[in-house]
Amino acid sequence: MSAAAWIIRAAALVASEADRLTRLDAAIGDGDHGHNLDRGFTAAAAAIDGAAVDREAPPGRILIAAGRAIVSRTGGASGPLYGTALRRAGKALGDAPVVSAAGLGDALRAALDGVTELGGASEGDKTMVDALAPAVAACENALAEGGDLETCARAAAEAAAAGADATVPLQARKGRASYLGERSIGHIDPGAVSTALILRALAETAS
Amino acid sequence: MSAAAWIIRAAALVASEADRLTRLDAAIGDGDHGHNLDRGFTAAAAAIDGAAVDREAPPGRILIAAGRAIVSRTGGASGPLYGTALRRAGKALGDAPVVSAAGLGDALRAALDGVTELGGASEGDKTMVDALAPAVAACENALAEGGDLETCARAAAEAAAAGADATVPLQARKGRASYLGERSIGHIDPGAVSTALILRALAETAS
Amino acid sequence: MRKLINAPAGVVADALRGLAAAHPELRVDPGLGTVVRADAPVTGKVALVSGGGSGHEPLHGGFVGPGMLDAACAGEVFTSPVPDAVIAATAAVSSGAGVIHLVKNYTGDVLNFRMAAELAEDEDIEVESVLIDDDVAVEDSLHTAGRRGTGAALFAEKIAGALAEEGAGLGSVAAVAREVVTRSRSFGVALSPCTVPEAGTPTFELGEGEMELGVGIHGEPGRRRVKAGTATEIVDAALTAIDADMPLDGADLLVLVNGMGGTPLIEQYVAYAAVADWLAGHGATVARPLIGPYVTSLEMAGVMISVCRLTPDLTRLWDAPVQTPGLRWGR
Amino acid sequence: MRKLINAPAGVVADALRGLAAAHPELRVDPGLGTVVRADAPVTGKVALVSGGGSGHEPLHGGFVGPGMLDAACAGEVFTSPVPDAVIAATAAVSSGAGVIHLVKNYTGDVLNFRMAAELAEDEDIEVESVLIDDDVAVEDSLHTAGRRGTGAALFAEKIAGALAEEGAGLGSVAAVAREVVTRSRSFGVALSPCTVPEAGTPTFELGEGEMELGVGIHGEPGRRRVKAGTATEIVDAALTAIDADMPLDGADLLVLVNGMGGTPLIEQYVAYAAVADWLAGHGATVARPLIGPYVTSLEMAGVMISVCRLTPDLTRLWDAPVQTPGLRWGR
Ligand SMILES: Nc1ncnc2c1ncn2[C@@H]1O[C@H](COP(=O)(O)OP(=O)(O)O)[C@@H](O)[C@H]1O
Ligand SMILES: Nc1ncnc2c1ncn2[C@@H]1O[C@H](COP(=O)(O)OP(=O)(O)O)[C@@H](O)[C@H]1O
Ligand SMILES: [Mg+2]
Ligand SMILES: [Mg+2]
Ligand SMILES: [Mg+2]
Ligand SMILES: [Mg+2]
Repeated sequence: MSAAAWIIRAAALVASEADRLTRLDAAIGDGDHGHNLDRGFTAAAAAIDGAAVDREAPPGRILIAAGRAIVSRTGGASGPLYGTALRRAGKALGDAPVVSAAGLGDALRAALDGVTELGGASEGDKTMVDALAPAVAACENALAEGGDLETCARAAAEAAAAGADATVPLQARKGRASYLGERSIGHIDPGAVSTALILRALAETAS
Repeated sequence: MSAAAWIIRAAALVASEADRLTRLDAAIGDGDHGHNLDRGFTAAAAAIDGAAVDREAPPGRILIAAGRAIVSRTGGASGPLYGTALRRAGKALGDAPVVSAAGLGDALRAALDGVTELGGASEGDKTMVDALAPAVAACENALAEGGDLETCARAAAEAAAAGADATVPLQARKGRASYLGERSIGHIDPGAVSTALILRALAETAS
Repeated sequence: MRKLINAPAGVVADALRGLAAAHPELRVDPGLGTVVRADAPVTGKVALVSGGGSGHEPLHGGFVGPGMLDAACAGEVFTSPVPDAVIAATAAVSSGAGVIHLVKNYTGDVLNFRMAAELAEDEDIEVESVLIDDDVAVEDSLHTAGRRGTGAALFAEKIAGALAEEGAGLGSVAAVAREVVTRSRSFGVALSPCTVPEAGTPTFELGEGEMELGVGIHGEPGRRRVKAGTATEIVDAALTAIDADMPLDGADLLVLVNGMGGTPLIEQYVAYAAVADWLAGHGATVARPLIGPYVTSLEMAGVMISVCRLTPDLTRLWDAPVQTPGLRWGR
Repeated sequence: MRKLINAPAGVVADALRGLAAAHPELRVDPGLGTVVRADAPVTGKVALVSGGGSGHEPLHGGFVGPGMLDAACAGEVFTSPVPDAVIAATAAVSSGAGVIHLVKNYTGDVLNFRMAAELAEDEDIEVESVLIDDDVAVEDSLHTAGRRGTGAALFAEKIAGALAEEGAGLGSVAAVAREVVTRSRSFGVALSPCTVPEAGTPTFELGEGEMELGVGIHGEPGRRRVKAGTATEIVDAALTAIDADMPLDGADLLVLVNGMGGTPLIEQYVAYAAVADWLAGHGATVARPLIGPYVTSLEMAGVMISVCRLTPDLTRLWDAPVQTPGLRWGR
């Protein structure tokens, strides 16, 4: 798996879906999620593409650099959360020159732990955790069943997409949507949608 | 002719047409003419109806009191102009116990002089003068042809209405509409319309 | 109509009740529409009275206080005040040193203030009237009611107010007010109309992507409707019109970037960045900037740019302390 | 979208350029989004840093100056600033006496400021964070992200800023900021949505004759959509909600009637008249009123009411001189 390819693909997907993510955020948040992430992932991709990061560096290092760029440029709730997720994932990968299926499982688990430690959300709170947590579980399941990197990544992406869809009926208990109380019910969580998107980029580039 | 009846009838017509006058003023002015006049004529009618004015007083006195009330309560350009018109008309009538056709002619002429002295507008400037000046001329013509009070008043009212309609193609050179330059063309002047309305009230009550 | 009001006919009186409740240092008559310094008349001081239709807040009632106006008269929304209010305000502030009427050039304001001035003189109050007509959007002013008074009202009230506070005489205070007017120009742009509460519908319709150039402060349409531009283009249109009338090259300027009421401060600062760039590119210096909604047109979106070519004296008077609800600095 | 801007993505940087041009007494980095007192760090003084998403102007950048903030961080519109900006601002104002982060309670603000505080402590800058959460419209705050920070930010910045200016230590300044927050409550009502420039469409749709009760300052819908009410009804809804949470009977209040950005001052004064009536009818005294658009939500129409139960000390600190673009009195 090329961490650089993943981040660059994620940046492209986020850019093309930025307006939709922002619209979803306008419904139950403050209408900036897509543009926040676009800024952050563009910076991450630029860091990887530019001189800032050695593209030949180990994947873990690349994810740490991407995470730093995201923290530095995104702002909002999603900036620290995604930035921490990527940095933790990168740290879990360490200096391993290639990512194994098991390594991916560890990285995603570390990302989830980073998000929940920082943001304090649990599954069911209608946040990105509702996409990330099932993704981690699905990845670990696929791994237990002997799946390879591609299979594990695809399992994570599919579970994340399903998890995002499942946020629709939930009442938000974290993030801005929680201010709406019951009015948050019936809308999909934008951060869960973007998590699914980022993991789709992972599945598309994991081979 | 009962000056009190005229003012009270004028107040009723202005009240029922206030929204329309304001809409006309919104098109080329600042959207307050109808409500300004409504406030002023309501005050004038109240002064006549209330203890402020002796309803048995000579018509000239009643018009002076009405003019004062209009100045005191209307504001805007139309307040001083209509107030002065009525006060001047009242002064022209003096203490005569009844209004003759000739007296009406003098009163309307004095009103017109008051408006042009104060406001400096000439015919063709797209103001109330474009209704009032032809009204005075028509009244004087009718008088010269031996018309009675009712005939003279009706002639004035009809000429005022025609004069108001004739303001549509004019470019304003006085009042707020003049700021619009050529964009004032194609709209009727609200003050000319209200002058026609007030003179219609005169015709309806002159007998 | 999305307004925070009780009844359309009571907006001005209600707002004046609010002003009275918030500012015990002002004597407010919500019925008559007068706002007077509570310590008026100030012995020996030339008094300044201004006023006009409401809907331009904080102008004028918010500019009553030490260093600025002695009294303001608030008419109904966009409607000149009646002479009765002007006389009452004039009498309340007259200390015998004379009263200046600062009158924005609108037929209604001119006529109502003139009537009041005549009546005041009957009562032996010396009144000097100063006409404010700074709006260059009114072209061909010989064949119109003349230029409108807009942003220069704030400049004249502040600067003449400071000179009066220093103890200058009636003639000098009137002269400095006229000097400010002569040296000031304004131009306004609307991105949306506004709604007079009693009318209930917007003063004009503006399609998405359109704007009105050369508007006044009464919700009236402007001189021209054009495609909506960027802040830089809007500022260029306004300053080009001003510069054509009063060259700005080499001038030391007081600049007001004035929100029209519905445009938030962030956009006014975007506009000010463009103003600073434009002026720097045309050889003018901004000595004193002022950015905010000071001369508004109800909830109209848009901006008015006003400039005054300063002299050292005018700068000193601008900087002098002022203590009003709407403008406050020094001391 | 009727906005006075150049490009949606450049609004914040352009506005900061305008702020820099107008206020040489501030050191502004439009790219990073920091606004710092030009005389920072002030020797021996506890420094106050606040910030958050842009779109709330004059909050926070307009409150930087003597007697209030030492620095502000401006994120993109409605987007918390990044840690880099917070660290830069913190380092720029740190004199060694400690830095206070005044943080409005939004997940994004909390996380970005927390990251910055950790990094600042690595550089041996002592940072105390004070959380501002005054918005009673967020009910059931145990099962939400907690109460939002709104109008109390202004109160805390002004009052803690005054105490810091007096030379108090880090603990005391943080304590007074927390005291202000504890004693403050807010409630907002929207008569219209607003449009985030980069989004291009309104944050919600509101039919004629409807309003949103219990909105925050980010264009988000409120708790409930109801029939649009009169100013008196709106004020009653807001103050009833506040009073239920923090009884106002017998209180000596600092009251902010805050225009949301698109509501003109005349309407804010109409609202204040209703506020004064309501409070008088409920046994509360307004010791200090403040009326104006201080904590805005772009061009949203509406009003937010904030109150703080004063003590003699808090009143003294509120009255202390302040010299910022957005708030200025005394001295
Ligand atoms: N405490 C939290 N834990 C996990 N995710 C969160 C939390 N708070 C918010 N989020 C996620 O962040 C998303 C919003 O991100 P964004 O719009 O960029 O930031 P902001 O809410 O500051 O405007 C939400 O849709 C949600 O998925
Ligand atoms: N100088 C003037 N002479 C005569 N009539 C005038 C003059 N200026 C304005 N008017 C009349 O006043 C009318 C507008 O009155 P109104 O709307 O009540 O006052 P304002 O223009 O102050 O808002 C115009 O339609 C016009 O007929
Ligand atoms: Mg958001
Ligand atoms: Mg009018
Ligand atoms: Mg008018
Ligand atoms: Mg945000």
